Amino acid sequence: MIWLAVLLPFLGFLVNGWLSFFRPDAKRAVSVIGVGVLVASFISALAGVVGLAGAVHDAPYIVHMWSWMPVGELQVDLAFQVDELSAVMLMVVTGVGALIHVFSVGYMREDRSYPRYFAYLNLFVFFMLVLILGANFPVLFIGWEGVGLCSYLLIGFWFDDEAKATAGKKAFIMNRIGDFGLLLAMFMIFRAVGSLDFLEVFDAAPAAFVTNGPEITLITLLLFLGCIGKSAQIPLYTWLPDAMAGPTPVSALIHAATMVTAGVYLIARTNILFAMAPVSGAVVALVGAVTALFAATIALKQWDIKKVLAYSTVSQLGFMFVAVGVGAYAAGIFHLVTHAFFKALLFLGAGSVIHVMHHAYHHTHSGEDAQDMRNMGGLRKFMPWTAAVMWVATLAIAGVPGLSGFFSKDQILAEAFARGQGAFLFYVIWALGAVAALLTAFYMTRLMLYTFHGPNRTGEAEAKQLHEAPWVMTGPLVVLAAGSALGGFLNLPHVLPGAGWLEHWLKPVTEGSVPYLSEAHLSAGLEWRLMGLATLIAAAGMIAAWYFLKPDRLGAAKAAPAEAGVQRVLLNNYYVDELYNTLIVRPTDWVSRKVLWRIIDMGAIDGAVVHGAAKVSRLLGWIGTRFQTGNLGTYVVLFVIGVLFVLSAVAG
Amino acid sequence: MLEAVFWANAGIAIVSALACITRRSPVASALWLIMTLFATAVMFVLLDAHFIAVLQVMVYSGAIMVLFLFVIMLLNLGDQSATDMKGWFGRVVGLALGVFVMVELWVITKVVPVDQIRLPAGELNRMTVDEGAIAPVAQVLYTTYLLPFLLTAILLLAAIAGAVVLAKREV
Amino acid sequence: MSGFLASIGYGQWVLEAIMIVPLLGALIVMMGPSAQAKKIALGVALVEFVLSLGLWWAFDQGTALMQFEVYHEWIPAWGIAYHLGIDGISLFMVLLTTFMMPLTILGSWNYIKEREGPFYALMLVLTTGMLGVFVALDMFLFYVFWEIMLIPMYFIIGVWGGARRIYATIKFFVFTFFGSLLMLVAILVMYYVVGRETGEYSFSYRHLLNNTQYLGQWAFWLFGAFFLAFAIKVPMFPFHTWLPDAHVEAPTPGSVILAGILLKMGAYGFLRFAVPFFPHVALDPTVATIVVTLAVVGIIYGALVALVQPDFKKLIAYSSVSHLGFVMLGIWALTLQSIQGAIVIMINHGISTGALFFMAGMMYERRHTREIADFGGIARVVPAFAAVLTLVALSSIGLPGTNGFVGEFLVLIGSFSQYPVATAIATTGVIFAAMYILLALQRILFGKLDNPANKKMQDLSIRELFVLGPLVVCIVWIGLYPAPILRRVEVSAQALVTQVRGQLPVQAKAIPEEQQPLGKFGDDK
Amino acid sequence: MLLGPALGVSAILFSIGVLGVLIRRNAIIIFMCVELMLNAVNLSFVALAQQLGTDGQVFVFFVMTVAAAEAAVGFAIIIAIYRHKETLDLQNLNLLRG
Repeated sequence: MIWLAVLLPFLGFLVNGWLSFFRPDAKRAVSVIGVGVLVASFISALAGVVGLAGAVHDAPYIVHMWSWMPVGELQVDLAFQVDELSAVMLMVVTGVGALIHVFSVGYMREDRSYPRYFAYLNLFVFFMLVLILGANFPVLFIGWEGVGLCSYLLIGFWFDDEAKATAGKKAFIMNRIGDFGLLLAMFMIFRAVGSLDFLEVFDAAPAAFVTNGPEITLITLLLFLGCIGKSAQIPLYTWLPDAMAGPTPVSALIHAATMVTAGVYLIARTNILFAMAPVSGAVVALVGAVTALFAATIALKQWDIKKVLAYSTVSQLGFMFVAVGVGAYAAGIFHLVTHAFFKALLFLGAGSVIHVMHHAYHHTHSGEDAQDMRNMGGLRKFMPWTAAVMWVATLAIAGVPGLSGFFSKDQILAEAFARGQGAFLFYVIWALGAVAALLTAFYMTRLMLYTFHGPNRTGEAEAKQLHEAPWVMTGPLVVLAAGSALGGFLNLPHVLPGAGWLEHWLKPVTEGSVPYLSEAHLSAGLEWRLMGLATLIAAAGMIAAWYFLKPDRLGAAKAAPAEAGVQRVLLNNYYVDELYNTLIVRPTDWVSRKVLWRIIDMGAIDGAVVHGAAKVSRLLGWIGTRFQTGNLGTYVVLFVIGVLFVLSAVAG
Repeated sequence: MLEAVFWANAGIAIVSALACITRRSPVASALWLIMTLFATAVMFVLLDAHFIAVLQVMVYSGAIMVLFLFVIMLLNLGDQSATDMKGWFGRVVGLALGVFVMVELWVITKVVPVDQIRLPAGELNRMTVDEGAIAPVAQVLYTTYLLPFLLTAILLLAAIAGAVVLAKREV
Repeated sequence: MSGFLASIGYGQWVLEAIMIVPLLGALIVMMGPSAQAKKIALGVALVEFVLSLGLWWAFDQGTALMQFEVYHEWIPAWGIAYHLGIDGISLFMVLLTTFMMPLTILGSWNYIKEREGPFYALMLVLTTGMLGVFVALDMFLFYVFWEIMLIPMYFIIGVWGGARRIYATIKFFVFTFFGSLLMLVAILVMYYVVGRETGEYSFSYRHLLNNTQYLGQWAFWLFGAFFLAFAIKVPMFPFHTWLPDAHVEAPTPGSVILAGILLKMGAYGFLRFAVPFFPHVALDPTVATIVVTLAVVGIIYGALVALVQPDFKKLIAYSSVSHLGFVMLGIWALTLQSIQGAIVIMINHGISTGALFFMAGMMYERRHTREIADFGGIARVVPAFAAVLTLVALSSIGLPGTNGFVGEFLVLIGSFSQYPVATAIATTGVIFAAMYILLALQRILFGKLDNPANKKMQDLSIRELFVLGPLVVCIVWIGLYPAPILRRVEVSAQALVTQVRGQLPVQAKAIPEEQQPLGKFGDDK
Repeated sequence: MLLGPALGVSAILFSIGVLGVLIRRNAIIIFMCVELMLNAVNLSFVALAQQLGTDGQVFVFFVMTVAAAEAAVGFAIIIAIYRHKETLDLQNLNLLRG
């Protein structure tokens, strides 16, 4: 059944791709196929997972398709592996994916490249499924780069806009930097273990590597480099905010719920390797925590509604890396799942807002920015459903008790805190995370206030056009809202009844790493206290936002004054993009153009050596022509001299 | 006796050759050259090459040198007044090189070992007496050297054609 | 299939047939009417392809011995024979050649407008020359083919090329000839030295290969000569500067063949001759370090220079330098994976870069410019072209699932055990490759469609689809299911590794004990 | 036994021919000097043939034939040049200049 789940989106891609060339107007057929394959895929995945849950076996279920790269020792099969971890991912990807596909039907209805959009989206789901189902590193890598490709195509979906195409390219290249790490890690694993199959590598790892040795540390750090690229962590995070150039459902699906979490998945998948390399684990957690805080600060000052969510995603991914870095793999996956719900919801909600705003501005032919929160305000009057469900998601991400985000984020911070007893560093990580959580509550409340509350700043004429999005868009929002609200029950804290279901479910995957992880246990009292603290943090952030921000006083974007000081630095992402441009992009271009091409290629090799040799032979030829006087007498004299030489040679 | 004849003719040949290269008039040069060729023909006879001697007189002194004179007359070069001799530098260089060539050749004649001589003295003479003047040459020419012989025939043909093409006025 | 092939005695005549068919075809093309030249040539090339296709089934993948051998005395007095044969290494070079030729001829359908008869005749002669290089088992014969194929290429660039074609073609010719003359000298030295030592004067590949130990102190210099000849052909940095010029000035079919097949000859030469003949020199630490360094430099350098090229064809040309760097790295790492990977890259590069050059040619036919800056936003007007170009470009940068990945992955994973640092640096090539290809894609396909001349561009015609279709199919097929290719190459590649490593005192770690030589090079006939 | 003297005379005649070629500028006279040199060589051939067999004489035969051919073509060229340039002075002829 599982292969059907993978194959269906691919068939959808083929059919939609075919339609995009030959029947670009067949939107109904495209919608049916595009959404249909996802729903069917979800159902077959569900069937597979139910089968897995019912089966009594320890080993993962492996589907061999065919032998891919059989070269001596290296035997790579195209094979899928269904186990507890991939089952969770499978549900998230097909489930959330199906909802986003439904939403897209409404969102993209009027786009002229509608079939192409669904073709890409189906292709993305296909690659994502390959990524999470791959039974070895190379197959995972197919999905890994495949989703990057789809991300590239979808970010640059409206490629007539140079900036959007550039954003796609940036995403791909930054991902490739990460992929470089992943590739090297694969090479090292192969050299050490002689295989790239997950099962074989993880079975052999305890014997093949020295715990905390340099080799395993290097391997895991390289793997983490791959995750940094894919999951937009410092320093390779700058592509994700730019990726907001794509259609909003794409941001929801790829850049919030699924693809960007692939890094977390990879670490959870290779948990035994990371567990054997505690240094790498600490690096992962530290990078995650710093990213969480860093991105949260930037999110504070963004005006573009999607940029806020983008930095929020970076920040939340940081939380997940904290979890997998400290060895709380279940907590990381837990946050991944809940984040998929509430962040997809937030993006789709923002999408429906943008959709409506764009409509309004389009109607009046106004050139205003439909994504700038300064142009919104008071939208809850026009879009009550959207406002309501987005509040659910906001409360969830802010960490209001009872909602999904509270449980998952609290678990991560608790796990980090618990490890603080072993090393002080983890207290630091915990503190960074706590501050980031505070900021999260703040900027999310800010987003909601500016968007849905206060007076409307859209404009007189435009306000008449504002209305609730169609049911095909709000429907998925409601489903996701239910997920955001109730997702926390997947993995309740230890102190609550029915706790740790997800942790238990993932046990077969993570138990290999248990012997290498330091024992981290919190007393029930401490756990309660941390939960209380988390509640306080969430409340403080939201109240502060409510208290400090005055949506009533905000002006529309065109009238807004320029930002200054720290605010400007935050608005411009700490000028990191400019820094990269100055330090890396432009020097590379300069070296390539001026040094390598002009000086070495054209100057040294071609100019000096090649043309130099040509010039020398020409010079010799010129000298030769000097003897060519054309005067027979001279020739004869030379000839006789030549004869004399020959004669003297004969004479010895 | 034979040696005396040889030396006499050798002297004639050398003197005539010198005259040939020093006379101002091409006609005179040509006539001196004919003289040399005749003297050489005599030497050929003394060296038992009767057939070649005949050819020398007929082909060289006869045909080719007539051709020379013919061309000289045709081009009206007979009464050239100014000398075509090179200047003193050219002459010194020429003389030096010429002497060098002679020395080299002299050295070479010394280098060749004398014991390579195979035929008993007078063998060729005996063959000529037995078989006639032409047969010994013809024997080799038409057997061992048949292919080169045919090739020279073709060469001559090509030369004739070439000469016609080159000298024809309207090409 | 193989039963049918055996019943018609396929193995006995196939090599003779594929060598002679293009020559006969060239004669017919020359004598036939000029208007029909391309049709005849296409027919001949298709026949050739079908003929050679049987090799796929008839090839025995269980042996490293030469198969389908053809042996005729040529100049017995000097030990020269017309001796052909195929093993796993040359099999796919032959198939690649016969596969590319019909496409190339179809691709030049509208590009070549004058002197069609001679052009297509030269293409067919070139086919024989290239095939000859790949199947010759006699060093003298090899050299003859090596030079024969130079001549048609010289004319194809020089007569049907662009504005600076004379400069380019002379550069191409002189570069290549310089190297190959040195190689000729080396071949002659081998002939005499081996002949003197063994008493048997022969140009036979096997005879020389089995007696390389007699070369002694000559080996270094002989290797140098072979190295230069092949390195120029590959081309390795810093012998590559003929390539961009030749590519840019060559007509589309010329570029395709140049990139698709001719460059492979250098790499093939290393695999077949330079490395097995002189294993001690080739794997001498100093020499290996230099070669691997040059390969890695080529990878990075080619990619970086490609990044700043304004001319699309030049960009592709420099990307070839980068790709062939991977091949060289793979050859020198000399593990089973890396050798197989190198061969797969050679196939891939022929397909992907061939396709890129076809598409550059199609752009040129429509707009008469190759400057990337003259395009932009054309994905809107030519969606099918854009889709194919994107796929081919992705294959070129080695996206997993396309053919490019399989080759690069195998080379890198195989090389890593031998040269970890160099491999790590080489791996950064995947980043730079993405940079230059995506930049070019963006500037050609995406952005505003602001050049009015681009608004009327025609999308791919049926003929062009027939040119690109097979290449696209191969890209996906090799990307997802390369196993049939890998299996056919495996035994020969293993034999090569064993033969070369076997002559060295220290066994490398990458070759486990149980992998004994699977095929020994037999004695000469 | 005239071999030695004959070779000596041959060498002298040959050198005189070389000298002539070197010091004269008239094409026809140079031509004659060439003939002189050929003749000197013929003398050597014949002298050696006396000792080594008739092959030498055959060679003289060939030399003569070639000389005849050469004369034919040579005169044709001379006449063509003369028509073109109105002179046979090699100093003024530099058509061979590359």
